[in-house]
Amino acid sequence: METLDQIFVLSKKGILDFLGTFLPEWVVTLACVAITIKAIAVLGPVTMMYLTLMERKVIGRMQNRIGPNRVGKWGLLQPLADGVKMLTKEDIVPHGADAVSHFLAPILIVIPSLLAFAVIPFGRGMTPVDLNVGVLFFIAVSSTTTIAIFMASWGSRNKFSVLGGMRSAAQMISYEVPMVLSVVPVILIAGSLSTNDIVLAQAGWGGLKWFVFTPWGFFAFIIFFLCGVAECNRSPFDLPEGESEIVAGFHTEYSGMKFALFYMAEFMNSFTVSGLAATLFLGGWQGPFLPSWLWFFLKTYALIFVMIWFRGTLPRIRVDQLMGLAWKFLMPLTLVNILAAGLWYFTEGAARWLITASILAGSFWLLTKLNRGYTPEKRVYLFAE
Amino acid sequence: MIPLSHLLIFSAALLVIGIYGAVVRRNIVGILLSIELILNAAALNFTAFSRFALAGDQEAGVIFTLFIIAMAAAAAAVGLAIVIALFRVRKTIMSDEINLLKW
Amino acid sequence: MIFGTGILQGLMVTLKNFVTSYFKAPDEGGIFTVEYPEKRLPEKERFRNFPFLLYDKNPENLRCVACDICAKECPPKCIYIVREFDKDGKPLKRPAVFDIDFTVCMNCGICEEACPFDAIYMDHEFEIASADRHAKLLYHRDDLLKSNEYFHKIRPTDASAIDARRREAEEKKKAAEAAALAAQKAKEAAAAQAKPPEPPKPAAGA
Amino acid sequence: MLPLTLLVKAGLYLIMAISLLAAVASVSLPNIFHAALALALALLGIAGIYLGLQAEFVAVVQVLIYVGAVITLVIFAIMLTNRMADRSTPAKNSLGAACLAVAAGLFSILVRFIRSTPWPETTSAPAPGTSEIGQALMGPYVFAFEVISVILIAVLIGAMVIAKKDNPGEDAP
Repeated sequence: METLDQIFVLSKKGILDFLGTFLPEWVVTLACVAITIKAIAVLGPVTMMYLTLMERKVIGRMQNRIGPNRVGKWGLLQPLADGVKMLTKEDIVPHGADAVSHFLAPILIVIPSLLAFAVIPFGRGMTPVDLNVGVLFFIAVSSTTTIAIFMASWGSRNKFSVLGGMRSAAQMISYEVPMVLSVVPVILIAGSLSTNDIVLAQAGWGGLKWFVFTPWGFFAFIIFFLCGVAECNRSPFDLPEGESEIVAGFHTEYSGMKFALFYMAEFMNSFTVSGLAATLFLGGWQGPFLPSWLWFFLKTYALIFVMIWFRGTLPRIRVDQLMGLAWKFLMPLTLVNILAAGLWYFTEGAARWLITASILAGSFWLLTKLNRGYTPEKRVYLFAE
Repeated sequence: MIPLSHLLIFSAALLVIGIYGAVVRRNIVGILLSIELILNAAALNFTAFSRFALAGDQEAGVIFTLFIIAMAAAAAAVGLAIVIALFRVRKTIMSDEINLLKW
Repeated sequence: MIFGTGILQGLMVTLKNFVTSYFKAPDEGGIFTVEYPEKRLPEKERFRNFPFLLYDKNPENLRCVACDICAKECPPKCIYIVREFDKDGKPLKRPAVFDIDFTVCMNCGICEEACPFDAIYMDHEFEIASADRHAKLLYHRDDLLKSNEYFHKIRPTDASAIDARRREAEEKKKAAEAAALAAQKAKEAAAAQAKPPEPPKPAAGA
Repeated sequence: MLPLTLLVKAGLYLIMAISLLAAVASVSLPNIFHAALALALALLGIAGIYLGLQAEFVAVVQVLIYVGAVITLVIFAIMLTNRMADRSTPAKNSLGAACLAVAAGLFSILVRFIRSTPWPETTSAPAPGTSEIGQALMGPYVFAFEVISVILIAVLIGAMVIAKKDNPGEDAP
């Protein structure tokens, strides 16, 4: 089991030893970095392609239809067909568009989603770059996509895309605050920002030590996951590309490969957010029997299934509800959650559970009461009786 | 590691560019951008000095940088609020067109 | 009712649907899409597509007598009939030209109801797409001909009912002919008895 | 390992050059939107230099706050205020040449000072990690930490009050 668990680490070490025999020392370290980068550069787009297929299959099954099965055995080559279609499609640049930002936007939206792969621990000893500010790096990188979305929406000189850009920027900013604050309890308990230490802090008891099984962890997980879904502009929060209202939001004027880049950035974001949620709350690669990286991918794809499940079920929510949820419900809940985690840190045994659970349940109930939507008073019809 | 003097020259250059921008720009938002540059140049100096010169208290410079970043964000927020309020009233944000104290 | 339960119920519905779609039978909750080219749904008997002309046994004896009723009845006027004439110009009961323009025909089936000679019926064949709209989709008489056995194969109940009706009409006609023949003979026999008293003298004088 | 350190040094000098170029661009570009983007690039360059100084926490905070929030704020302000497309109004006022001369003079004086003073060449202690920064923030600098949180709250509310739509006080002439 040990070799299967460390199969990637050992194979990399094997390659490096082989290179070491005839290359100077510093080239080997460069090669080590190059191998990790190549692994991510392959993993990113491939996960994106097969996430599109998984999404179409799962949503199909939820609506009693089969989903793509013409290209390849069960539609397995469908992503390749999509890719070729995207490559051959004509790339239209709107007249009078701001050429610089129109061209740079898709590139600048893919870079952060690829960078985010660097801090996710795929398995035991398989964190691409083990920064000791890992989680903060992830949040900083995912916050830079706002600029790229602005460039896309302003560069394509189209009212719909500017509307979409404004909406998505407002949404990204207001959901980034609860996302950052919901990670604070995990750092507080795990004692370190590095993703690998967080996963190690959740070891033991065959998985019962995961943070999601503590009251504050459960709330933080729900909030982090909701904010992650909002960050990727997906499912109930996909207002920026609300097809029914504003055509396709900030990527209306993009076609061909540029549109595919936006698509790829969205799916890679959803993979990295699910990966981080699994790392922070579901014990990353911790798991009883299976090899560590398999556990990580199982948990991440389970979370991605939940994201797709949201897309198959929930309708799009209004802008004011979207903002209200972020600022009036999630934000106070995360602050209370940090308080609860602090108390959890200082108390022991049953008192620990009692205090935190009661505080969180009480605040949840209170917040739902406060946010009870006002019922508009009866409409007065002037002319119609 | 690169020598401290090169870092200082770099931040001096940033400072000078920021000053030039702040003086020459007509658009108030442009001036705010240049002020951001000046603040960043100063913050960079603090970290550089804390990494090179100080023996004991290593964190002082880094913490000062964090405070500068926080203050710069606060300054930008207030500055832009003023710009928006100004634009709503005077319909222009060209600095040389706003020359009346009370209108 | 705490805050999130409404959403959870909704999510459970789609999850149940997702899971049951794998092992439920098509009509109660499973997947009912039929993957068309490989598997096909059997066509209902009264399914109507473009018309075809019927012939018994061999393509020569067409049922259609070129009476032009269906051409007059056809709402979009997509049938064109020209009667056949034999060598010395006597009209025959056969259409020389019987064209149906499939791009115009809306397969309404009025020609089938209007035809008194059971000559034209609606077909089940729908895979007739072609590259050229004008030449290939204008069907001539020989393209439209289909045998009665084919008719029985695609519309068994209708075909047998029609054949039974035709056989009866056949017998009735035969019986009528037989009766007419008998009546004819009887009239001649009666006429023959009424004239024997005066001798057949005029034969010599003419 | 010598070539690697050379590589890092070259990288740092490259980042310095790029961020200087971006700073000049952000100052001189007529279109204010492009200027804001150039500033974002310059700030990313500066974050890279912080990484070069092993101050990872500062680099990440810089990216998070500046490139994530301040530039977005600036772009919001740009979109709400002026019509960027019109090239009619000149972006720079008349002081260009004079200010350039003064700036160059200032820069040369600074460089002469920097060159003349002997700076310590090697870095002394190891770089402060996030935990040391946290301890220091809660330890000796806790007063400053509280003051800045008060300031940020004041700024938060102040900015909203100023930018609010219907201000009863100011009425257009």
